[in-house]
Amino acid sequence: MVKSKTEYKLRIPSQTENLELIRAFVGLVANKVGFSEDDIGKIELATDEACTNVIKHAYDPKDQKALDVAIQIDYQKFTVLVTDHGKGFHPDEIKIPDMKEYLAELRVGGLGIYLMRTLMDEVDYKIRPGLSNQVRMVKYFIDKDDSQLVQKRDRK
Amino acid sequence: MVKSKTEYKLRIPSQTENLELIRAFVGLVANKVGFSEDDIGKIELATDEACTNVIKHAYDPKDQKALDVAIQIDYQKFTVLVTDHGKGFHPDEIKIPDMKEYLAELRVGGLGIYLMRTLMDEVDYKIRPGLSNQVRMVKYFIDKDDSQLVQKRDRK
Amino acid sequence: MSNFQVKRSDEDQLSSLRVAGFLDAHTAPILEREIQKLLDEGRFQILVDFADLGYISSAGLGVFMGFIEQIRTNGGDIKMCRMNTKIYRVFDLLGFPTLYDIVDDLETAREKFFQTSLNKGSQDNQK
Amino acid sequence: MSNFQVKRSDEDQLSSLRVAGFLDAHTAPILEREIQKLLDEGRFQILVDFADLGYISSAGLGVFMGFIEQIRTNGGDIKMCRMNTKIYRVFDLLGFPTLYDIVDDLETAREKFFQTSLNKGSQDNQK
Ligand SMILES: Nc1ncnc2c1ncn2[C@@H]1O[C@H](COP(=O)(O)OP(=O)(O)O)[C@@H](O)[C@H]1O
Ligand SMILES: Nc1ncnc2c1ncn2[C@@H]1O[C@H](COP(=O)(O)OP(=O)(O)O)[C@@H](O)[C@H]1O
Repeated sequence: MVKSKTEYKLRIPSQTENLELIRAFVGLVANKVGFSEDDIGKIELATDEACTNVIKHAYDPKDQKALDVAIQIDYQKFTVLVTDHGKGFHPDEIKIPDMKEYLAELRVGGLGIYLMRTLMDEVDYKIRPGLSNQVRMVKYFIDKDDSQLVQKRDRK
Repeated sequence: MVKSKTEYKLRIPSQTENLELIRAFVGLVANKVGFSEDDIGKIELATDEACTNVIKHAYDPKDQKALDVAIQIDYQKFTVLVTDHGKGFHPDEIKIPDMKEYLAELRVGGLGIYLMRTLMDEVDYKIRPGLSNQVRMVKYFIDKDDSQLVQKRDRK
Repeated sequence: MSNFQVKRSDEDQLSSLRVAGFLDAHTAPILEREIQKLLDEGRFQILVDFADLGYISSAGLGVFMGFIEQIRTNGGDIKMCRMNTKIYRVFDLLGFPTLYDIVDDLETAREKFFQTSLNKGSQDNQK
Repeated sequence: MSNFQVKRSDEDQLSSLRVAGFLDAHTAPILEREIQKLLDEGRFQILVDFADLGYISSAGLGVFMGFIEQIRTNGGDIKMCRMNTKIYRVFDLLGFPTLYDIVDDLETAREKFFQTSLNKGSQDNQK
């Protein structure tokens, strides 16, 4: 059903008012390739979280630039790439919260990257500050929950 | 409500199965800037017709390439640019049908460009065969039906 | 996965096609095949019910234009009903209402067929 | 033009917020303002009705986390009801059901408030 390698790209202003459009974009493409409602919801949410981070953290608020969302589809996986051209950050220094502690301490914020990692099969960052900062999120067409991929998903 | 100059870009494979996504894209952005349901429907249909032409006519069917849809918004107008990198054509040689004759002769096809010109305030082509072929369609935020713009809309 | 469906129902000589979803260049071939099948079976009285159609482009209009000549040559017709205003506006913009009977409800559309087929011995005038 | 709404209704000490549409980083401030207003009025018993909510992201969850401490310190609570499965899944994924009462229907949610406020002299137990 899916062509050998297909790409969909969206470039829009980095503004929260465009999150709805971003979700519609990834949702329609995910639906087209045959994901379940459940998986479509996960892909939409993970992409929203990645884009919300760009909108909130990547640029100086008075200097809003473009936000890029690309989808790459091959025979085995659906890849979402969210790219900004902002200041970048150190993904390794971001502490992924322990949810028990988080809730016990009534903390606020800091759930985005945790959600992305929980919702998608693979999540990694390629940071080149000032040039481009990219998060890559992958969902496989066949659920590999009980294969070797689990280790990737569970890394801290 | 609308920022000074804003751009939205979509790049997708040139396939009819993506028309729905294209309509959702322009429809959501048109809704965001405050067009009426009626105008949103017109912009969606005109964009669909322009993209359908790219998909049907621009490329060799066994060599499907990318289709670009861009939206530019300034304080007075909403511009849709549909660009292909295919063989191009001579827009001046395309006869816009006289609908009375068309219907009397039970003709088929050839309604796309006619519809685009009827639905939008301005439609023009910039053809550079092999490089890029672009149709530019404009809808003004204030209906200028009884101003000097009518002459543009009515040209053959 | 396609957001377009046609549901066919036959009632004596009349075939009704209830279309639903989006009718564009991607889905027009589905409707085309359905109408071609009717013609292959010698059924030329075709009522298209637009009640559940949300969108139509010129590719959809083209399907009707592509068959109407053959259908009328065979003493049949395509009649249309229950378009929402958005769909009707597209037909209207192109002057299609001068070429096709487009009516509000199913009952009126059926009656129009029975009127036209009266002289061919309609036994279906009970209702 | 925003696809999110909150409808508030007060009933004795209890304030219900019925949220509708999409709750994301764009619309979360709308809900935030509405809850802040309740706290400014000294109303700390808050029932959130998710029946018409179609989507929530972490920005939406953050609104509840941002107020819960202040609300509980003041003897109040946020209780939630009528989430569709998609919304509930997000709360569940993060373990929120250990922190918030999330129940199926409005009646159960109201009863939970009356139970907790019994010792503060609830005169609202007629029904
Ligand atoms: N695209 C980005 N550009 C700059 N910083 C980012 C980006 N994405 C994430 N971050 C950093 O990672 C942190 C954690 O992100 P997240 O888990 O989504 O929580 P939150 O956004 O609520 O802080 C952010 O606070 C921010 O410092
Ligand atoms: N992007 C394009 N690339 C090449 N040819 C095009 C393009 N757009 C339009 N054309 C030409 O213009 C003609 C008229 O287009 P249109 O009015 O939409 O009717 P139709 O597509 O049904 O023929 C097409 O038949 C085609 O030859």
